[in-house]
Amino acid sequence: MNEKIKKASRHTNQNEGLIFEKSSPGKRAFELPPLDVPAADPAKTLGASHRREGIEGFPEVSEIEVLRHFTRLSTWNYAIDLGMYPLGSCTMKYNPRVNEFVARLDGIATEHPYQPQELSQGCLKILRLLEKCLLEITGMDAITLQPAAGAQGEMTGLLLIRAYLEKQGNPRKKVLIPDSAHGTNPATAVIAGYEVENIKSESHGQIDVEKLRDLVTPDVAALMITNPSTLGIFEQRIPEIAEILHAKGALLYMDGANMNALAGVTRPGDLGVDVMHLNLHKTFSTPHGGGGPGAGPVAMKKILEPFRPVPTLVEKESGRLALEPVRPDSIGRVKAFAGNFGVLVRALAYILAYGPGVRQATEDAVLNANYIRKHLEGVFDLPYSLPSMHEVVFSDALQKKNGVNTMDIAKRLIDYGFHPYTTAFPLIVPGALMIEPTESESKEECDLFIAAMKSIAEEAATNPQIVKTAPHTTRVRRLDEVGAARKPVLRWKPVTTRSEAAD
Amino acid sequence: MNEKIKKASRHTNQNEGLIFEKSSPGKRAFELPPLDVPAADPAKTLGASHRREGIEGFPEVSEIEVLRHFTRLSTWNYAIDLGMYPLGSCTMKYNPRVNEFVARLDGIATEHPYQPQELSQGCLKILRLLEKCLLEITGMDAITLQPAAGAQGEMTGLLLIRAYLEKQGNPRKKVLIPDSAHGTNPATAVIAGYEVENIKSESHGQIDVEKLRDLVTPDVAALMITNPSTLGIFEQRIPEIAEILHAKGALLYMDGANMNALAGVTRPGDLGVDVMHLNLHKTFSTPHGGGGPGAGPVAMKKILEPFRPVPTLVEKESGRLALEPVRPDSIGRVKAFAGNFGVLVRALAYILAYGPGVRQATEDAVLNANYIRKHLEGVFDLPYSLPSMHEVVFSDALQKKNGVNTMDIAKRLIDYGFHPYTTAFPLIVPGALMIEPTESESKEECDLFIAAMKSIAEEAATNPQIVKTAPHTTRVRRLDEVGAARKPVLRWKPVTTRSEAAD
Amino acid sequence: MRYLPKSPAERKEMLGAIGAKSIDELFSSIPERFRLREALNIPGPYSEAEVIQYFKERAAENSNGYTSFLGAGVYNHLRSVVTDAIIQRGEFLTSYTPYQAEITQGTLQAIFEFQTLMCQLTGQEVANASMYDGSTAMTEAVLMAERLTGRRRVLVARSVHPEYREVLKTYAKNSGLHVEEIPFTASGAVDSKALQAALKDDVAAVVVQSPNFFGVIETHAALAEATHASGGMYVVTVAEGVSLGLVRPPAEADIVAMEGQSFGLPPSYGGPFAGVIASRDKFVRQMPGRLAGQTVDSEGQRGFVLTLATREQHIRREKATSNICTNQALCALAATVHLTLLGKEGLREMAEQNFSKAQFALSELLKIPGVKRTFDAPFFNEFVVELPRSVKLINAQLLRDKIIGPHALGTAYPELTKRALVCVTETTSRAEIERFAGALKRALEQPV
Amino acid sequence: MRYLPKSPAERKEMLGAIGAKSIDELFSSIPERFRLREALNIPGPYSEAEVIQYFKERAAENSNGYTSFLGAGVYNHLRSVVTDAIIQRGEFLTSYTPYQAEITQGTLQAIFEFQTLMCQLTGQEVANASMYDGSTAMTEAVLMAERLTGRRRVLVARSVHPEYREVLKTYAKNSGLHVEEIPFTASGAVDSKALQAALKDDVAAVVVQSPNFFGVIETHAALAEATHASGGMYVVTVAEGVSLGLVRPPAEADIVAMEGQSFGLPPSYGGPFAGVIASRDKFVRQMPGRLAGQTVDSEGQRGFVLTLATREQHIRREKATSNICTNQALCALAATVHLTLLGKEGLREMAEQNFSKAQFALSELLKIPGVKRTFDAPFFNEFVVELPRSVKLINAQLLRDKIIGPHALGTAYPELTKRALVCVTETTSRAEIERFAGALKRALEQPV
Ligand SMILES: Cc1ncc(COP(=O)(O)O)c(C=O)c1O
Ligand SMILES: Cc1ncc(COP(=O)(O)O)c(C=O)c1O
Repeated sequence: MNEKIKKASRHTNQNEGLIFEKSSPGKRAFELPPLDVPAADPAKTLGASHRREGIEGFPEVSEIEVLRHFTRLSTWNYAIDLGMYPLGSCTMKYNPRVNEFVARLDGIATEHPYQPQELSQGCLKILRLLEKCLLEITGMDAITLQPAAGAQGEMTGLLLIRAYLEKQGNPRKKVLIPDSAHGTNPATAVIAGYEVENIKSESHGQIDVEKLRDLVTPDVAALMITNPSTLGIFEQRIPEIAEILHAKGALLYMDGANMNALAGVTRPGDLGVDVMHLNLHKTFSTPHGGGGPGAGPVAMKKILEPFRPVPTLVEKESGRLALEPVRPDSIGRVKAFAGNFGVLVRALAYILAYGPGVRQATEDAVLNANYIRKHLEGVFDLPYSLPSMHEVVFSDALQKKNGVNTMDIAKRLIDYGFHPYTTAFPLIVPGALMIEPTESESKEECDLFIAAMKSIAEEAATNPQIVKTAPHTTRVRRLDEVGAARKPVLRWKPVTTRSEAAD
Repeated sequence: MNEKIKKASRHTNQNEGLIFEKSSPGKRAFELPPLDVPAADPAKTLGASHRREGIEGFPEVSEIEVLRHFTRLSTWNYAIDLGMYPLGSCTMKYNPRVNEFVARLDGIATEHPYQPQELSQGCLKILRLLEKCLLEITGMDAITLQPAAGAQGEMTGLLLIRAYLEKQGNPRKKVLIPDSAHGTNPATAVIAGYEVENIKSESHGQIDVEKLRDLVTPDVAALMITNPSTLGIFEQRIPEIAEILHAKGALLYMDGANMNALAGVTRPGDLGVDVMHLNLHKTFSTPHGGGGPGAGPVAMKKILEPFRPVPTLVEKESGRLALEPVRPDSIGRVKAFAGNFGVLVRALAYILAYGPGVRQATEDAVLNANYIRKHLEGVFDLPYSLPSMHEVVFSDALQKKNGVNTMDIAKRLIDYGFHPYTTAFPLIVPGALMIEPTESESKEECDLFIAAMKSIAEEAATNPQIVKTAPHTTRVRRLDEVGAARKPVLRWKPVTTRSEAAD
Repeated sequence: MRYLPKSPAERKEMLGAIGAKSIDELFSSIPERFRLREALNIPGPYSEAEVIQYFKERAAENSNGYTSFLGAGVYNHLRSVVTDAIIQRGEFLTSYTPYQAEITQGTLQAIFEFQTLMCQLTGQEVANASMYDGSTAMTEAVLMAERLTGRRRVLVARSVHPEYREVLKTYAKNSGLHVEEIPFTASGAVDSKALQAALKDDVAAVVVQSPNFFGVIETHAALAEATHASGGMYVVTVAEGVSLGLVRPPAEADIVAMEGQSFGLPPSYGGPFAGVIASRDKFVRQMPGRLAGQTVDSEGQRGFVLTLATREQHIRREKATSNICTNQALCALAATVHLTLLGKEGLREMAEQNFSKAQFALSELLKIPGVKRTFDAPFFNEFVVELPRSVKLINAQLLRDKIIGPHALGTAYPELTKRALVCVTETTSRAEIERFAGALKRALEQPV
Repeated sequence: MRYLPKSPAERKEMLGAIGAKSIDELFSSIPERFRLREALNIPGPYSEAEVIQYFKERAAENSNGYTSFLGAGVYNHLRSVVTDAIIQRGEFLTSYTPYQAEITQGTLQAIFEFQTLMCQLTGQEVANASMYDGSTAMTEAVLMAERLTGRRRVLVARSVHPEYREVLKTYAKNSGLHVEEIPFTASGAVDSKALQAALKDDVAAVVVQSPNFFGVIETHAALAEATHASGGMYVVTVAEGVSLGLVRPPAEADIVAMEGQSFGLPPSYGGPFAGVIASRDKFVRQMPGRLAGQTVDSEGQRGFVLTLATREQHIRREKATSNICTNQALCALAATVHLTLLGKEGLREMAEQNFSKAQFALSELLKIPGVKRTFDAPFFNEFVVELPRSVKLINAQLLRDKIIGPHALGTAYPELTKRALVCVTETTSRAEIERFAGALKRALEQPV
């Protein structure tokens, strides 16, 4: 094994088939307490037409088989608990265990959204305090905690803008979106009933303010901006941008996915942003869980407040908190019940642990990103050289010469014991290496990452093949994605897999 | 990678140094709530002579570093949760998660041994019910739950015998122990103040009853027997053996480590055993935790009851339960407080889950052992051919011819994705392969084990070198145990390791 | 701060390496006047013990110690500690969306198993990796139908969960969908005549919930047939998944939108849960959300990847089938573990216990003078009763007995004032049901 | 049964493969008449929910909701959820004793780190992987001294934990040791004159606890010197490990026997805890228990193994240094994680908080008429007060205020009736201390 690979070794790792392949009639992993009422006969009471026979192919296994199955599967994953996760734009930071603990408390995890509000004051106080903390951090006037994730937050924000403009007589037609934006931005605009106008960044990767002046026509409803941009660069002229929009009656939406660069240092509200979402599963450390759940609260200025989704949290004169289900101008509900409460609990636990110290987290995040940038500048091409905030975006231009692209480098990182960085975007950087270390990485881990990246760059020059065929140390090698999409196999079926299991 | 190896692959696995090597002054992973009383000045109140400066070399790391450190370490371990653990005599069975849950409940984990007994009835009821269940399973008259493990149970049992005999005027001198016994048996006898007389097993691996008649002289206090023996064979003549001892005023101690072969099927008390210990961390599934904690309750016949360790659990006429600290003839305490309570809780949870169904577990354990024996007979030498109960003991006689011994085969099993079987004993089988699957293994897992053992046997014949140099798939290879013992390095020291870390 | 792995010395050293004099230098691109001078005004920092204490105090202000008869879309079911033990393993809990397949096979295979279980439960051919919840799953199912039919009229049964319908309306407003509601009959089921009347060749989807909001089990065959006759898609939403252990799956549906909360997820004051969309193979390319698919690696071994990504926002941007990105993966994993634990027998037995207990509860309540059953159609674990008085007032009285009474229907259904939706699951003991009946009887006996 | 991974069909198939007609055939070697006919008479089988319910009911019969001032060898200290998250990982929880080093490096390195931490805390050169608890660790330390000195007289301070002394006597009885007790002075410390008088050249060990059972910190120098002068070994036992964050370690000791419960282990009604023995390198071959050592593998990489096994029962049998086999590994791991979390600063701060709170509690109690301090020597987080009345009666009154009063010393020390051992840790809030003082004051004001 390569001497240069300091962070990882290979070790024996259990194989495991699909749970359905372990099934055998009569095995079970769960028992219920005995029925303490007369057994009703479904055939009679329910009617034969409604009655279902046993579910064909449903698993029949024992408890130890279930525990081992998923434990073995888990050992095939990389995770924050195992090491650095430099995924740009994803803010994969430490997920404190105490947050898991409090979210599971009796009286927290056990509460029903329809229980009387006098028996829900604890839940409501949690929501209220989180609202207050997020408003203080963003510098906004009002907030909704309902959206389930960033994308839904984006939609909620655009619907707020739409409702506000409608109230003024004209919802307008277009939303401007920089070409550096995340894919959810344009996808969301469409759902909110807007046409997307993509705007080109200027040569430094910033919004072209001069061009913007012309682009903001009377049928532009809003500009969706990400700040810092997905290049990790702060949009310096954002106050000016806000003015331009406001002058034309349009509003400024900020994608807050990169708040980890700003929390405690500056506030979007002060910068002229009208509405924004936060990704609590990024900036506020709720675990990503292999793809959620998250939460995407939307913070807004006063003018948008009347349009907030219902239910809205209000403080009664009695001091009692209540969720109000109806408001005349509300855009309505974006999700059933009061948001991903369990996620909101974790985010508040995270904020309380830091208090005003969130600023220190932000500083360390920016420190790590700049430290990595400093050491990798020159080794990798840096297409946009303005100062980096919480992340830095390189390109594979130098390695391309040897036929090595960003995906190859990413896969080779796996052999070096790291999760790859983000390769999928920003689209304005062909062959992007989007690196966000977050504040959770020690200097030791950053140094190992830098060493790995340098070593791979060297391999790309001297031995490109080893990079292009990476990873070499994982239990499976590169997978056939084309084949997977051409002839999709999206579920297990009794016959097929039995035979597979056989061969 | 060998086609024959179906159960495991190699996968990337994180490296990790010693926690002391990550330390940097000022980092911390734990904070306390602020002090809410006046801070006392130790220098003044305690006296400078008693006051200590900061502990040199003590770790200074952050929470994420701690979590990652131990998470990474954990991934280097094999465990029941990952796969079969055929360690003979160790009964490595499934450890149900609900047992961990109940042992941690507020009101269980939080209780102080000195709190008023009227506030401890819950704890005492748990102890009482466990006593009743274990007495029913063993067929004995009285029990103590105090011993912390099997070895301490053995000592407790021998002290009971000694106290009983002393009461009769003569504690006697010797304890007879078969050459097949576990190492703790003779070691314990010495601590109990007895000389050990090892007795040879007869040709079938059983106690030589005829010889025993002569061996049981007036200065023999007891015979320590393991049943089923460590060969996995039931001592058929145990009732006769008991009679022989009793006729000479000696008592029969049974090492209950192998109760997993008997629970629900037969009862040592009925077989004439006078006193025995149980290993709750074997038969009753409390997790082995890398070497404990366990619990070694000792069950006994009436004649020994007066000598039980204090405190003893009694039922007051009021129905109240109480721990009585003093009893005239008690052998005294073997351990502080009331035993490994948390372990006892887990064992009771296990028993309640099965109820009388423990018999089914015993049957499955014996079924698995015989299934494996059937398939490996002939492939490996079977020195003792009497019927197997819960485990089967082969020898490496056939493989020795090619210079492959039991340890080599054990190490090669690791490459096949299994934990090795027990190699260290029984001593009466040179090159023993002591295999105990337990009831927790599915047919699938047993079949994979059988296939692996056959494949290794074949390798031993065709390619012994690969077996002798195994394991080949682990993150570290065979370790230098001789060097470790010759120049022991038993702790990290600042200077040495810094330099190590450097090179 | 305990979460930050840096000592002051290390920060200095790193700044030095960067060549910055101070940390502020790294923020120089933020206009001076916008940089915060004072510390944020938020509580903390709290030690771990203080964080726990804060939430324990809040928990004590909630409903601990009460027996609840609430369902209405969120159900109390037995959960195994095994599920929690699994989803708290860092390798699952702290792993990202499995875009890098070689080091996320665990999550990918689990998603593939989830998709399979959802297909088995719903009688559909394909299911996705999860949506935010049942309400957005139902909404996205309608949007999917819109894409597939190119039509814009949507008929939603009024017996669909009121909040689900509200969410649909929020999304519909701006996608130019016209949503109309189909009434329910005296038996509590969808009014098929009204549906027939409303069905024209401009209908994209007919949306029915079963068991519906009143607990009533809908009969799909006729409804689906009528829908298909008009060229529309028949969309079924399921809020109480446990019913599928006993009740025929909506095999006639073109799209099924299900809420997975009943599969091992705690009520958690309304979330996080896990929605799912299941449908026909032929419709998969219009499906929203992630899909895990089986494939092989360069050495021919079986493996799993996220596939058909060309439907998704990170590839297609404004042309994507949905804007969903982060979904509810860990909740879907919990459901996968939970359903695997339950297995064929366990799920059926759980469903049957719900059914029997609800039958028992109904019979107990009907013994009380003045209590009437509202709908006579078969139901699963929820049913509607009519009370002689305001449900809110009665529930207020029940609280004194530490009972959280049934959900009052009057707000969402003005025509159903004095009607209450009673939910009973396998977690409700006979004693609790009897205590509830007794307390209700006493409450009704009291003079107004 | 849910824990058993076999279907009836698989059992049949396996019996067939073995060639047995019935499962009973496999038990044929058990004489017929001894085979059980009826099912065992034990409760169950319980579902998971019923198991949990049983233990929750028992928990409710214990001391939930009371504030306790008990210490006396078992201490309430803050514990981090991180510790529990780690030790519940199956790879640690369900792994066996690490005899197979190649697949147990995780456990082995953790033990090595534990040994290092124990050395750092106690000021010793070598520590083992754990003993059952403090009482057996102390006892084995004495047996170790016996082996090293070949002497048989043991002098134990009467201020050593009464239960530790009882355990020592149980073991001593049959190993021909003669145990004598050394009294304590009016200040609560060991009576060095009495020790001097008792010391002869036949003394194997002098055993002192610090902080001793009364919370008093002993001064080792003189005691150790006297012991060494007579050729005996100076053995120090530590029951409250947190004290070592603030108090000088017993560097003069030849052997230290410590209880690790204070390092992240819950009281758990008295166990499982983790004892440890620390000593000098030169004595290591007489040490009981397991030891992990650093070594290299065949490729020169650093690794760890269990070493010096020739001391142990599985190799030496009747000649072993001890019969201990299974020890308290998982508890030792918990202590390792806990101490790593605390770190240098955290441990010191915790110790200082204990110290300050105990000082505060003493001053509060001394304000109460009739309450006197018994010993004037410096103490850590426990101290003894004299009450005007029976401690038992007063404690009975305190229970009404939901307070579990201090430990009554009269039973173990007849000469100390009306004396109570008060323990205060960082978990005891000022408010609780004041509430206790108030309740005690009221109790004493009541006419007898
Ligand atoms: C910049 C940006 N915007 C929006 C999103 C979408 O957020 P979510 O995945 O929570 O829907 C992401 C997440 O990947 C993002 O990085
Ligand atoms: C047969 C036998 N006896 C006694 C023991 C000792 O039990 P413990 O390790 O619990 O002290 C063991 C455990 O390995 C054993 O296998």
